[in-house]
Amino acid sequence: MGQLLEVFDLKTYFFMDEGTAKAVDGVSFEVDKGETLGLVGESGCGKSVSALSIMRLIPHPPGKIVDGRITLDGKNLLELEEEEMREIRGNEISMIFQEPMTSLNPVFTCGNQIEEAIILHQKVSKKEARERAIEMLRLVGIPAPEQRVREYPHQLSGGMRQRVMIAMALSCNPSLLLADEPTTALDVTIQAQILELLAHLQRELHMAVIMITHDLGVIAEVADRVAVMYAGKIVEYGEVHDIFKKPGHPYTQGLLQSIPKLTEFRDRLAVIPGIVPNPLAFPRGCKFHPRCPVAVDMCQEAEPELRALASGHWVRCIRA
Amino acid sequence: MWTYILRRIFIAIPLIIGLATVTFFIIHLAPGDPMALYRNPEISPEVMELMRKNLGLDQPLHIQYVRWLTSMARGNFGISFTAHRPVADILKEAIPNTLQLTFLALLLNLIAGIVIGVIAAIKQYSAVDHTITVSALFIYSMPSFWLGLMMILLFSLLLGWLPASQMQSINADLFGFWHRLWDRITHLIMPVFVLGIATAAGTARFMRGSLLEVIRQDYIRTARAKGLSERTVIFKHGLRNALIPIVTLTGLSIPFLLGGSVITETIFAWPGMGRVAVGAIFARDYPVVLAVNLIAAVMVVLGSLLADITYSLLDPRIRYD
Amino acid sequence: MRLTKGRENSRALLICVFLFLLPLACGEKKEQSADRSNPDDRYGGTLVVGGIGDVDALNPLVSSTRNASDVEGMLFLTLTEINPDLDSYSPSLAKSWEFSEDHLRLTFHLRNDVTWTDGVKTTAHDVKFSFEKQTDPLIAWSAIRWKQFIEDVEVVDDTTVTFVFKEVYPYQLMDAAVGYILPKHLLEDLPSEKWRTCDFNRQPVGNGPFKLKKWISQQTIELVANERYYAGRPCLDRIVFRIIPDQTSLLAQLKSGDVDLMESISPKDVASMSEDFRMGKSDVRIVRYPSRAYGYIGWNLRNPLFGSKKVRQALTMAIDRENLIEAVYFGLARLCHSPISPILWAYNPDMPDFPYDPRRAEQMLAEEGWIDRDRDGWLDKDGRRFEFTLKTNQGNRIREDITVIVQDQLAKLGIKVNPRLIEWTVFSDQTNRKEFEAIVAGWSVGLKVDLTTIWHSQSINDKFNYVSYSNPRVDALIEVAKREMDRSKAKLLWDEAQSLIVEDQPYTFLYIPEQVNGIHKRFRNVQMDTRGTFIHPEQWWVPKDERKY
Amino acid sequence: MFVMNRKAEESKGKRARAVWASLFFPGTGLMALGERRLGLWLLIPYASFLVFTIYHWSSVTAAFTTGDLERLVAALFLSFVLAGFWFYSLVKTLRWDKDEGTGMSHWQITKSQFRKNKPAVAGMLVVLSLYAVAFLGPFLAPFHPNAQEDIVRSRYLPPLAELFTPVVTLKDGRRIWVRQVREVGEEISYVPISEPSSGDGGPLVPEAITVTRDQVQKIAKTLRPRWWNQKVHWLGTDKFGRDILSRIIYGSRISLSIGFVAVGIAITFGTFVGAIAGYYGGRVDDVIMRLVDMILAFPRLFLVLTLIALFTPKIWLIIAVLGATGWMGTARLVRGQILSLKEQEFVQAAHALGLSIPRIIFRHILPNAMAPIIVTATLRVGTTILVAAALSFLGLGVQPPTASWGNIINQGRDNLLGAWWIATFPGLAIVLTVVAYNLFGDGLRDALDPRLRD
Repeated sequence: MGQLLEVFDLKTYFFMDEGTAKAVDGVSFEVDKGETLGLVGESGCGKSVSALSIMRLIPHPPGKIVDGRITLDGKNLLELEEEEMREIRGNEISMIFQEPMTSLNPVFTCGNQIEEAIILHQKVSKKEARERAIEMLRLVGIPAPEQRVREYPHQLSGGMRQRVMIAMALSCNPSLLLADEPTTALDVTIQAQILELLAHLQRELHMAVIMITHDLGVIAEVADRVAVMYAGKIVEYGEVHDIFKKPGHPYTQGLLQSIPKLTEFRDRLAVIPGIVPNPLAFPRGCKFHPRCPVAVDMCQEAEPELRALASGHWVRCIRA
Repeated sequence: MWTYILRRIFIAIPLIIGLATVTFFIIHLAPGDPMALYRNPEISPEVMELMRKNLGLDQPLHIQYVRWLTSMARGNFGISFTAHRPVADILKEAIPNTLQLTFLALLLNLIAGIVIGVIAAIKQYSAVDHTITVSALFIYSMPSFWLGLMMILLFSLLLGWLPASQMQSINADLFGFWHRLWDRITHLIMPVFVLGIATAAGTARFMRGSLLEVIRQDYIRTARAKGLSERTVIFKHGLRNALIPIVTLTGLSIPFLLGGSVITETIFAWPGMGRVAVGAIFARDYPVVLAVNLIAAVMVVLGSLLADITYSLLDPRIRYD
Repeated sequence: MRLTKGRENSRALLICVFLFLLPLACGEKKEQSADRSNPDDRYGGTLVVGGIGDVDALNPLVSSTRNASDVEGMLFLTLTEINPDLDSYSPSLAKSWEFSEDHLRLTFHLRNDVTWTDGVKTTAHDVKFSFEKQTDPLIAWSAIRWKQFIEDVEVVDDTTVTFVFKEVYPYQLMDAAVGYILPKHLLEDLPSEKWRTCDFNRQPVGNGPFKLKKWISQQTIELVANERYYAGRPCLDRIVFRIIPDQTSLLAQLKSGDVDLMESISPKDVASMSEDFRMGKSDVRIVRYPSRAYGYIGWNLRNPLFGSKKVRQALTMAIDRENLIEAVYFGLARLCHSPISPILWAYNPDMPDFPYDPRRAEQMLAEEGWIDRDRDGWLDKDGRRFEFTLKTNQGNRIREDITVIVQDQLAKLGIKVNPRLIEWTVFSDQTNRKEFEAIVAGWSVGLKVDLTTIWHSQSINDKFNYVSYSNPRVDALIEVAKREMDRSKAKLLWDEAQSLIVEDQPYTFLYIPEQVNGIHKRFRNVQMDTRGTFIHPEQWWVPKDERKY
Repeated sequence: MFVMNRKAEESKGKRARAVWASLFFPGTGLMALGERRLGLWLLIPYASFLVFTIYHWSSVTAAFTTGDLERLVAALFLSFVLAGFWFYSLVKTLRWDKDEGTGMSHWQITKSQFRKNKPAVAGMLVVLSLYAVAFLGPFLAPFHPNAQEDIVRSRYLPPLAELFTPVVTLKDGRRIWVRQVREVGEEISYVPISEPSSGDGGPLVPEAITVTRDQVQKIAKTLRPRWWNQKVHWLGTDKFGRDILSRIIYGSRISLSIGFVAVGIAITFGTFVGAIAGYYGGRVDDVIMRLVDMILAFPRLFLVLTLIALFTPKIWLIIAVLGATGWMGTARLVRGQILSLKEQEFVQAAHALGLSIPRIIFRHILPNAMAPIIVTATLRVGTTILVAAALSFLGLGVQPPTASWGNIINQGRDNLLGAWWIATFPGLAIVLTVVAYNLFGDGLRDALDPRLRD
């Protein structure tokens, strides 16, 4: 499998009155064709910003991609004109969002919103677009798609809406799908359905997926590789089974311990103490050290570099 | 939909009757005799009494009220005390003129308000935005009568570009069609501007906020993620949603426009309802005052109904069944 | 491609040239026609009259606005017409008239060639009918009192009608002739109480030189020449009245030539307009003549403040009336001294005078007990402050201004004046009911010399003696004078009555304004004077080459 | 420990000095303590008011002895303001270190939020200055607002005009302005107009003065006013020769008081009605809200016009009518607030404790609904001033000769081209006031309740 996307040293900062927030500060990863990369971390760690950076949808001002390289099939997306980038959005790279409730425009029909992308990128007639939209809705498992295309988002349930979002995202056969917490806002049963659908469609359409989530359980199910983010940086990166088996970073360990497991009984779930640091005032040294159970003095001094724990398994921790 | 409209109208009826009642009693309880108009040392008290009887003013108030209400219900607004002709005729002449003015002002309000608001929102925090915001604040804070006078001073008296008052040139009926149309347009510019600009400033302010709010929404991000151009994103996905609250605002601005027409028509000598109202109020021409108040209330009710219907057309989430 | 463009250009150019030539051609034509002018060219043209307010009705018996009477004068005829001397009469609808031996019967001989615009002849029956309606209390004609001494009107034949009087007095002819004659055949079936709202009021049928063509409320009234007019059709084709409710823009329209005639130009603009006309910068000719009105401050004599003659005299002396006239009328008014206008024969030029002298006024007030005892800045007497409300009607800027000026002038003497502007109907109602302390008001005097309605003590309750003036000597003089047929004797009686009234100062007489009208210079044979703005408008004409419409 | 002690000692000494400074010059003490901004905010207005007082010292002291109510009020206002600044600054200095360390209360957050909003602060300052101007009118206005001099000569003077008014010194040393009465040969009779600096405070004994033309020129020349002399008509005169600036200053009282009081009434009444509707709900709520709908379905100006024109216009009537027609918005707002607050725990708790219903409404619910009420009130003042001015413009305001901004503009209509300044300047005053109120209100809204932002 060839490499589809390479993100190298991506830096996305937000410049605000109060200071500069380094939301993404030197993130590098790659995604192969057809592969699923899981991007994990607590909210505010920069995973969504990374995804939006790939789409080049960072709101400017205040946000700005200040450095780095995002290469898709050999093109550096950051060097493209806005117009060329638009050709890619929704076409080669698609994105689905966390909130199906608010991510669809309430004043247009579902069909209309799907067709819009099809007409834009595939240059087909309205009628063909409508047919394709119905087909897509059928593909994502919506019953009676001929009627649903004419309905407005508020007439659909949350799960249905997320399916519409997926249909919209996939309508132009993208080679890469960015799924930003696609299941967080849904019921557990529906979550599973959606994940299964995504996995199914991924195989069918042979596309790569970047699955962004704070839920390691989801990652375990769908991802091939995992990148764990903390405070704008990747702290651990590797094959999914490596990371689950031998988490190197104390943060990853913490995350893993906070997953409820059916096989174990514990009085309470382990939690990582403290809160995600304010991006305007990151701590010196290792950004995780204030919350780290194994931190030493060294951790306060300098930020550790990513280092290979095993082949293809990288960790940003001196203690690992 | 139709049932909804009917229901709304049905609800509005007691409201309007209530209003009419209130005005009726306010007017009749106010000091001052409507017969004062006719009082003249030459007229004997007996004749006065006869005239009073002719006008139905000799009856107790509640009888007068019932009579007035029933004749009103039959569309008979009575006869003006000062102009000696049916109030309905007076209103028939005045209402179209007022509608012309208010409709154009409403259009100005919407078009200017929306366009300027959108520009300000798109260029948020730019010099353009700041200029718009500051000028909107000033326009909003301006007394319309003063603005009107200043415009007359500048454009009519000093520069001589626009006519200072009236609906048409003095000899417009001698002009050809196009000349007359142009003449009417020049007469409309200042009154429409004065009447519409304050609400337009409000609309622009509101539009800016509304669009900025909408632009922050998730579905705008979705639209962008689809690869739509910024233009499509703002004008198709953003504007349509941002317009929804504007419709409500416009519905609410109708009473303001009607009230404003009183001032505007007075300043620009526009032969409309506002001027009829002021004249009638000052002259205590009770039938006219009552009728004008009633018509104004009906217009407001219809305006807000229209706004609600438009609202439902714009927002598929609202359906009146 | 180039060619077409070029052709388009040239066509555009052609149009331009054409348009440019058009006015030139017209101009040339005009000059030619001017050379060939002859008397027939008097016929044609339009006069545009600008007015402030709309007309309420075009029925002389019910209309109450001033504009209405202007228009009615063109639509209807009266029996006789008053001459410029304001004292003698010329024939109009009546060819001639004569009194009976006992002077109680006045017989008019009517023209037999006068028709209503619908073709029906105007006859003596119309005259009798008009009298009946003029005196119908239910119609309540505003000049009803003029007919009070007429017993009856008798139709002798179609062209002869006799007025029978209750008594003999000097103004019998004037009383008989006053009021327009209305068409009986159109109005006889109309019940009296419907007169104020009938269709005739908006579609009048008259017999005057002009007839109504179109009336759009609040906008325009258009009259056209009455081809059937007995003296031949008028020179002008049309007279258009335009309603422009704002004085400023009306004036602007007059200056720009959109309006040809404007009545009552505000005094502040007159000087510059006359100057402009003289310098040739303006086409508007200013016509000035004394009006029949006078302005006054009326002191309510029932109010203890104004009970004393001396106080009233002091008040008059405390007001700098000449300065006030200069201030509000810019010199376009003269000081008024008397209840009888100087334009009338009975005016007494030799009367007590109360010139501006604040020091004397203060002395006189002090003599009456008005002194600032409590040092609060205002005069007081018996614990009462010299304070009163000065009312006037809202909308009359001159009177409004006078209240403000008087307020300041009297304040300097320690008299507190509270000006109060009241809407006209309420104001007239309150004055009628004597609910005032002092008012700024005015009278438009009739051409008849008679002080009864305003000054006779009998007029206190039901007539225009608002201030409740009562002087038995004056009452007696009026009673005798108004019946005295001998002018020279009457003059002496009126002189004394005037002197007595002035001595009493129930009014502070203020001014007699000039009427100032502006008319475009292209109109010829224009007559305007104290009798009115439109004197024989059928004889006004415009040279053909100067016509605008 | 030792260090702490020394610090405390030092600060104590510093504070003592600061208190002394504050005693003499309010604000300076705080500046010495490091509170530069607060100190300046106190010192600058204090100093300006002080300078003003000293400049008008004789008039201010005279105001307490003569019977002129307007001047007395102005003088009292001046004293209160000076005392207020002095006292506040002293208290602030004394309590300086006590303020430290306390956490950010809601009020403090609001204050600091508001301070950051520069336009809002500017708006507030303008509003405060306008009220100061209104109060100090008698001292500030160069002329009495209703004083007419020689109308014929002084009317329609353009802005910055100086009227050449002969000033004559009487035997008793009083200087009076006079105006020419009549001219006979070389002799000119004069009548006094008013005393300089007293407006037209009372009656003068009008002694006609007869002098020769020559003398007058001389007298007039020696007493010719200098630029700071109040005889300049900064904004011109109206048709009676009354000073427009003075009329605007006096007119500000009408506009400002109508705006303030009418909104006060409307807000109080609206809050009361809204609270009742919201708290009781059910039938009561239905009836009240239907009434609100009814009044809202009315173009307000029509209603106000009808009411004021039919009854005679008096200032209290205007205030009452504007108040009575402006409460509906507040009622709705309060009702909404109360409906949402009613279900909250603290209200339920109060209920459970058996507190009386009015007590619950006024002590527990309303304070929590206060922020949006204050904001709408402030924003409403602007519109109310506009409506009041419009009424005045239509002739339904205070009666002449009392000045209000609306009626000055109305008078300017008479001679718009010839005397543009009459209508222009009061209009600018209205714009300034309403803009200031709107800025102030917007700032309050942003600071008090971010949710209300548009």
